Amino acid sequence: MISILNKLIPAETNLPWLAKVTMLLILVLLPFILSSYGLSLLTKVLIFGLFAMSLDILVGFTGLVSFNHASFFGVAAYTVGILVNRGFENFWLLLIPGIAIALLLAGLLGLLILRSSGAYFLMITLAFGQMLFALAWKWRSLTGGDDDGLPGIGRPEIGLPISMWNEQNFYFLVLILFIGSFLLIKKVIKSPFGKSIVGTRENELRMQSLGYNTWLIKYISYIIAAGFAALAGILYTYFNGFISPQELDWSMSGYILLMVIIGGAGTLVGPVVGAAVIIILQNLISTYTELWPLFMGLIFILCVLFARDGIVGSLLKLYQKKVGEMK
Amino acid sequence: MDSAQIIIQALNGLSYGLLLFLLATGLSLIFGLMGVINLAHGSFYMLGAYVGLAIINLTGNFVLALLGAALILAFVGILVERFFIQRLYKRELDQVLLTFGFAYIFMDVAKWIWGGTPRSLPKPPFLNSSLNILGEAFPVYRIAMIIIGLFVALALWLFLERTRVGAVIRAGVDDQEMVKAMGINIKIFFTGIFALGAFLAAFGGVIGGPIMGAYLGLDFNILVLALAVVVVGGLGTLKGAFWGSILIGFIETFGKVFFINFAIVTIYIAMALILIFKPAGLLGKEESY
Amino acid sequence: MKALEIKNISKSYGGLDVLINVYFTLEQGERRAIIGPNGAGKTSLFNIISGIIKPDSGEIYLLGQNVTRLSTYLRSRLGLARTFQRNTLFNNLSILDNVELALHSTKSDSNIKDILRNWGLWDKRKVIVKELSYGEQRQIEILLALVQSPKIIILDEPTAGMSPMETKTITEMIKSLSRDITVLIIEHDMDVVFNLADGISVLHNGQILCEGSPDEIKSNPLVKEVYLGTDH
Amino acid sequence: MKSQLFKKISIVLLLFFFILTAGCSGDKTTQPEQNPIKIGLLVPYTGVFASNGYDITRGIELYFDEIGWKAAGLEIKLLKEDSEMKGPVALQKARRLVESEQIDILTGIVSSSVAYALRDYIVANEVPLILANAGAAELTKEQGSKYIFRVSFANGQYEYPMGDYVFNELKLGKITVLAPDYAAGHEKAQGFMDGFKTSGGEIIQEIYPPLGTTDFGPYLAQINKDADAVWVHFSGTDSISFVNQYAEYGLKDKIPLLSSGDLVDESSLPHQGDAPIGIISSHHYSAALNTPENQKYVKDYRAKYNDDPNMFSEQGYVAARVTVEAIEALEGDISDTEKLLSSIKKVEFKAPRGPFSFDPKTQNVIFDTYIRKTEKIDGKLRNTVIHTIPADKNPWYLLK
Repeated sequence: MISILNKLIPAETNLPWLAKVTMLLILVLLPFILSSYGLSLLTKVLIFGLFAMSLDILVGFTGLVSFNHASFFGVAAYTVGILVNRGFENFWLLLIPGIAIALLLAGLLGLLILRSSGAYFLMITLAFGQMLFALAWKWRSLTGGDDDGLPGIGRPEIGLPISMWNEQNFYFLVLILFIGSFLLIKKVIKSPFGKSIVGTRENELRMQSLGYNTWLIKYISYIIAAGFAALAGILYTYFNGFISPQELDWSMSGYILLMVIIGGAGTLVGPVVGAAVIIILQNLISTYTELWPLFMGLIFILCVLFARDGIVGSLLKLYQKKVGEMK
Repeated sequence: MDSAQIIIQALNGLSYGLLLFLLATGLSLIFGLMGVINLAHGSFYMLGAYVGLAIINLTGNFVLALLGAALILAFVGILVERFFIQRLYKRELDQVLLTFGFAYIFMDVAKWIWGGTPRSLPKPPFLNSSLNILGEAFPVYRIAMIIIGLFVALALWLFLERTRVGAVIRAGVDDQEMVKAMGINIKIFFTGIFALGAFLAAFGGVIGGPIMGAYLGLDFNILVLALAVVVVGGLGTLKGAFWGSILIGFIETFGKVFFINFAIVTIYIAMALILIFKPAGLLGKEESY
Repeated sequence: MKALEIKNISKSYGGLDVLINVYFTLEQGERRAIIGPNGAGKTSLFNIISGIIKPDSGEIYLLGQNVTRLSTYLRSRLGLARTFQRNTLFNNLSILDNVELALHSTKSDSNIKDILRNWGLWDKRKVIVKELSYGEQRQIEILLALVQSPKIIILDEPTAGMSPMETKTITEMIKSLSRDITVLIIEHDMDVVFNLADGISVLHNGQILCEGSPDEIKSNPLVKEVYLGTDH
Repeated sequence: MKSQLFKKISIVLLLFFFILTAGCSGDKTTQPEQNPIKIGLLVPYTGVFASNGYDITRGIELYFDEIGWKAAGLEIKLLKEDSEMKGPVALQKARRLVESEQIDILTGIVSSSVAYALRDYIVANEVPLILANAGAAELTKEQGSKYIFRVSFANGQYEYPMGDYVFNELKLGKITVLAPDYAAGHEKAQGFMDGFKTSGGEIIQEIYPPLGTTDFGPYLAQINKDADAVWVHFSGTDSISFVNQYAEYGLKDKIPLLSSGDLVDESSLPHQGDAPIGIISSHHYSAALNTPENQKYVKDYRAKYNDDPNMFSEQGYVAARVTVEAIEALEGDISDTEKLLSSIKKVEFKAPRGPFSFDPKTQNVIFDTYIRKTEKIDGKLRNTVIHTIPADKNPWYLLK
């Protein structure tokens, strides 16, 4: 079975506050240094970072390797896209139906898929993901189908006299939501519930013997993850100005999964770093060579061989070792 | 639909299913024994088709291409297993990720060597005709595919049921410790299984070449089908792979006949339904504990 | 009210009958051992009692309540705790995390501190479980079951793979449990069995061969034949 | 001791983000004295449609070779990016080309969905886009824009006039249609069917297999035996599988096969064996065209790439020539985008495919349609032109 059992969840992952402040400062200052293209890449990194973080709740913490995470991303994106095109404007109000429909979908799918585990879970999620993809592809009247998609979605109206057409302003909106989500997810992970999802990942049988309803724990975790994926999907729609069925395809789910694993499953910062590395590499390498998949493949292999816990996981281990030595 | 059409479509489903079987057995055995979902399995299939095509262009001999491609890819499989996967012994997730990296690399290597143009493998001339079945034409080549598929299935069955190595493999699916207990070098054993999987996949790539062709993206398209087969049938058994293949072959074929507008999802709908009612596949063991 | 009633439980896999009409009851506070050769169906029986697998037929009553259709976690909430034959701990978590999960609590209350102190694990509380020795892990396996304050505890070979010293410690520990707790134990080590159990049931080929006090079992020729004679 | 470690971590973090920043900001190299003309090319170089991307690139580079990579004395710089056939990816790459490289003109675009994805961005940033393949008719209609030109075709543009030819010249009255189940497949099939029905023909069956189908067996067995002919549109991988299997299932000898030119395009022909012989198709190009422009083009192409040109490479070639002609008409002064747009709109020349011009209203290409028959001549398959429908005789242009 696919297991993340060899992944460590470091007991103490608190970085020194200096590092945290530095990181925050960098994120705030970067838009003033970057070119507009660089800024757009960074915005994308944050959106995908949020997306990958939400998947990490499942993959890294709950131990469910889900292959339809793009469904929630895409369904929320379509919901908001369709409403925007019908004249609804207020961003904050649009978040409600966007996220609600993803939660609803997750609640429904969760009932059907959580009996399977391991490779079977992976495949049944893939199956449902592809069904939703086909729905978006074929339901032309609602989604615009495979060709047109839904174009012409403007930038969000946040009810303040700040134009989101300005890339820097939009970046800060994304940043605020990103940090808010990050803190929220962190809170969930550190809560008793967070402990119980990690316990379920580690040993489901034992959890049941200890009186935990592990099905419910997984179910709730699946729904929470879907909610944050939905937020990322909504932001991505505004960022691109359009949606196409590709946003729901399994290749999107796989792409996010790679970010999580490369960055480090089971650490919250990991998926964000994974998103940054993959997006930036993909854009950099492909500028110089058409053989970029070759290099991506090599990087994966090197990562797996030499940084087995993902980039952040490996760094954390190194850090803990150092701290341990100094004690 | 008249009876002739039903027979033709059944033959279509059977030939397609048995092609999937060639691919799925290896995937299933590798998973059952090593715990690895080999995401590069489709790449072995695709590279098999490309290498086979190259050999045909060189020698004009289809049979030579079939064996040559299968052997070459088996060798590649040995290299991948021996030098990479083995280094990550017992780290299944990392192994899966590794195979994903290889899938990327193989795809680009194929593009590098053979370019991006889609190709088709020529059929061997002696199979390049049609048979008349109740007034409907049916390609002889597909009959040959059915025969070869059944033959391979039989050979594998005999191998697994009637030989000592086969017994070890069957035991290994249930309990890896058993293999060790029988005094078998587990590393060589794993390499052998991986190579066998690659061999069968490449073999399938050449057999399927005249129909599925060879193109970039074939690897992932076929991988998804093979995964569906393996999961529907139940992981780790020859029986599961065989019946899963036939079932998916028929679902695909009759989906194209009866639910023509939903052909892109029939296989997924079927897979979801099966897994909702049988969470470990049709022939999988329900209780793993 | 009986602590546990196993009524005519049967289970088969494919054509293989693992348990056939197994029937026995446990009084409250009783300490019962189940012995039998490998493959007798002992662990399957435990899995059925704790709800991990479902029996083909028969019923199970826990403290008077029919739990045959209840899932594992609900049986646990009724006061059933168990250990596993192979260690099934939260391997990548610390000892503290393990115990906190077992207590359904994350507050480091004095309760946890006392427990860990008593068990001599306080200083090691932050150690990741998989880095402990096998014996220590085995100890925690039992600890996790005990901290739930169960009414019934079922122990699957608690001393398997332990040194004589460790075996002794564990045996003493089980022995010192409050007499309110009903104990059902699978054990191969006859010394442990005779030391702990009030009564013994012998399981052979999926059936209860005989039941009785330790002395009765010791002298039962049938038992000697199928079990003691071959195994010792 | 500990604080030193924190410092180190902060430094590492800073370094990481510095690298990130450097990576993101792209090349802001100092401008040379004379600005080169920067042309962005966005096509798929990976995935199923990679070969189309490569063919378009070849056509473009062949033309730039011909003119020595200079337009109006200015150096031409071609910046290639892989669109991966995905809208969001293409948009990201377009952002790099436009914002970081500051390209003057964007070309390429194989898929219509990518074109739609780029549309708003292109318009907002006022970048002229010359489509070298994407065929969705709307792109040069309501969804169009003064920034979007198309040198390739609109779906239906060469399919529509074939309807009349099939009914009135070939005298075939009942037809079964097959096309892949995606927007372009439907649009092309609709184009043919509208033309055919307007002329009086009857469509007796429509079958839409999923895009990327390789096993057509189940569909072929369903084809209505009463059909006088089967019209299909498939391209790339699908076209190779389809043609071979059509023959395999014994249909080739029973029901004549008609198609859009894509099915037997020169990119597919070498891989289809003898199966396509006798297929009649309509297209805006054939490598077998007997015009001096085409003969020169084919000869040059073969000399450079040792391969036959096909529809994609010709479209690339034409796109490149359009940009150069437009720039030369302005004598290299392309600072005013409005002027550049109107200059592009006026470009007219004799392309390998025949006379080339833009429809001033829609900015879509105007071309002659060729009815071709696939034949084997000197051991090689080619699409011999058997009939030409000049643009002014093509009723498609009059449709709304």
